[in-house]
Amino acid sequence: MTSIEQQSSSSAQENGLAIINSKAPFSSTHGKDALDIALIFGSFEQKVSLFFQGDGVYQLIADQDGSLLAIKDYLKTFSAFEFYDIEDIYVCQQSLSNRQLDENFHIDEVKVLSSIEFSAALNRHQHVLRF
Amino acid sequence: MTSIEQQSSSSAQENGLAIINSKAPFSSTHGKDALDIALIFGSFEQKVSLFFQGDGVYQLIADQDGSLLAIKDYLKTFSAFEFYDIEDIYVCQQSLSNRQLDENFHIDEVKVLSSIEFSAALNRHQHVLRF
Amino acid sequence: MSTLHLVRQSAFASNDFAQCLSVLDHQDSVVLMDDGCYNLKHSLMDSLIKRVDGSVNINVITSHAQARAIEIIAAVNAIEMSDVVELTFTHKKVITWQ
Amino acid sequence: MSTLHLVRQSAFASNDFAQCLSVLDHQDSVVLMDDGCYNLKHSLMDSLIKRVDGSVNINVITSHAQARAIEIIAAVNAIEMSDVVELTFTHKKVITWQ
Amino acid sequence: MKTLAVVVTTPPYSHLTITALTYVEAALVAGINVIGVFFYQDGVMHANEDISIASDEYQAIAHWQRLQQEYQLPLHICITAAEKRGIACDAIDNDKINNAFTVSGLGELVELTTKATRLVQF
Amino acid sequence: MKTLAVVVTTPPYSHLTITALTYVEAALVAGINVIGVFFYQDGVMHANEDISIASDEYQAIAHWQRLQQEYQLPLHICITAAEKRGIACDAIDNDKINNAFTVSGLGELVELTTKATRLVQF
Repeated sequence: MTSIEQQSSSSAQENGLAIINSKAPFSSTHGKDALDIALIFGSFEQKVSLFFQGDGVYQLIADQDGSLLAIKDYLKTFSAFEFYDIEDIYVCQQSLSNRQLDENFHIDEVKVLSSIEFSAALNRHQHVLRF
Repeated sequence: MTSIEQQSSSSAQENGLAIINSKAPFSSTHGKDALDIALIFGSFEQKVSLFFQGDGVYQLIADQDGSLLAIKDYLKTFSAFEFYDIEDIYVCQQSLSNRQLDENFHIDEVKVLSSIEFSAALNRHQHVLRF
Repeated sequence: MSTLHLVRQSAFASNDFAQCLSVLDHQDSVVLMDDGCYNLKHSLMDSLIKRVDGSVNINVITSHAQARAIEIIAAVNAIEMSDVVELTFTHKKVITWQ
Repeated sequence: MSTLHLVRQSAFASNDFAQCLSVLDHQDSVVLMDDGCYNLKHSLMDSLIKRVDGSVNINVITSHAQARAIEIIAAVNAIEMSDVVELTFTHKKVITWQ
Repeated sequence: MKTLAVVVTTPPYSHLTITALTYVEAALVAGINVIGVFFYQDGVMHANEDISIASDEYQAIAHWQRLQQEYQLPLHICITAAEKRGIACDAIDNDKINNAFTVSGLGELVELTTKATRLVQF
Repeated sequence: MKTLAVVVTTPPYSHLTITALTYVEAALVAGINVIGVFFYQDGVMHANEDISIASDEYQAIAHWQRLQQEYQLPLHICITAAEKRGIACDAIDNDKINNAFTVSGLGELVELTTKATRLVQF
């Protein structure tokens, strides 16, 4: 879907931070800890992109409700990405289909990528952290 | 190998604690934390049995040397099991073969069990903890 | 000889659920809780449901599945935490897979 | 565009190594460290060695493998931590799979 | 008589701890005799008096305190695990340990396990 | 100029931390400019002055202190992560924080990441 855009930029200088989210949202603090980093990079006007792979893709799925678990639902904060100019949000298509998940997300502008595209998008960043 | 013994005791009253070890030895403290519980049960003369499954089977493999990692090698303490009357040490045959491991252990008296035997041995205990 | 198995981890991320299934006895019961709810969509669940012919009782904590937007399938009982307490004593022991 | 991948987890217990391989590019390098050393015996390693035709550089930290009594196979380079530091700067970025 | 002992290995800032709390409270409400909760591994972090969880997050420690007060529920922390995690247990009148918790050794776990008809780990 | 920033997320009692220490020391010995180590998640536990690890176990905290002194290596702990784990950061002259470590916000991680040619996570 965004392959033309990717190709045109793939030769550019890598820059910014990529954060790979690999954990499901409610049983560990990894998702929240990664989000805190993303938002601080955004507020410092540094480029940060979010990648969701493995069980991390569950963080994006629509119709979740952490309040049923008495959890403060940090997923709601994802809607602030636009405000922080966090625009590059990538999800691994293979991880979604392995988990029988539809492309039905609770935020807009999520780009569903094949493994090759996912890898290429990662490569456009200078640094990578993974949670 | 111990199936006759198992069958004869399988109708007996469950008693004692079974500890399932599921983690590899050197990257987490789970193995050591489980060992501490086993030894305290032994020193209180309470029945405790050790089960090794999944990556936990790596705790039993011969020729390891935690000192190469500057780790105090708690695996050496396994040789004290006899002193504490911890005699029932079971390892899952399937977990060994999945990992291409030989039945070459750093302590004696390890009983290699099929999944069905492993399950039956677990069932002879009243309580189970898993690390 | 029945055991209550509390399954708290996603089988997509770890092999705990597979280990649980390898020691699962007929007459045992399973409760999916926390990230264990994701296992409703895992292929191990299909084989479990087929294997057991209804002899293994499979449960999921309703709020834990709903919070994760996971649909509870017909072969599985939707239960509350108070039911888990009851199951604790109707089984002979509990193993937590976490 | 090359990336250095530090693999610290056992593929027998978690799916981190599989995720690493799914984004692995030719020209990338892999270092197996900590429990990642166990992956030398995992079927994913066989397919990695076959797949890459020698284009991906695969390394393991000698002391980490030896401590675990794991034999280092010929297709893999036995290295020290100082080599990992060097690889850090001969690649464009580092991803840690833990 | 149904007696229950519970082992908790997750810290107060883990959401998994809410599941343990919900289970223990459900048992108490059902009239089960919960003879004790033994906090092991990262579970001992509950007794760190200095922990400050944001007020809009789940207050696991306060919930354990409430159960302790309401039901006289014994809450034991493992001293070895606690010392490794910076919860100093050697001082007399230690003001760094939440007083809802009792500092115990692993022998207490033996005691609980021996007495309980069921042992459940979280 | 080769500059390196390191993120550590494992606590002092985890053996994984030894790998991070070995890596950082190897970088320093090789003359790499390590501009800082940022301790996040359970990594902040390193700064808890009350932690007591058995003397025959690996002394990760002492090793970080030595690197800090020998190479003037900046060691930052994340304040939010620290407060969640009972390391009180609000007091003036806080004697509960190991003085080899600096209490910082996540902004410091932004700074390190922006300046470093390589960022490595452990």
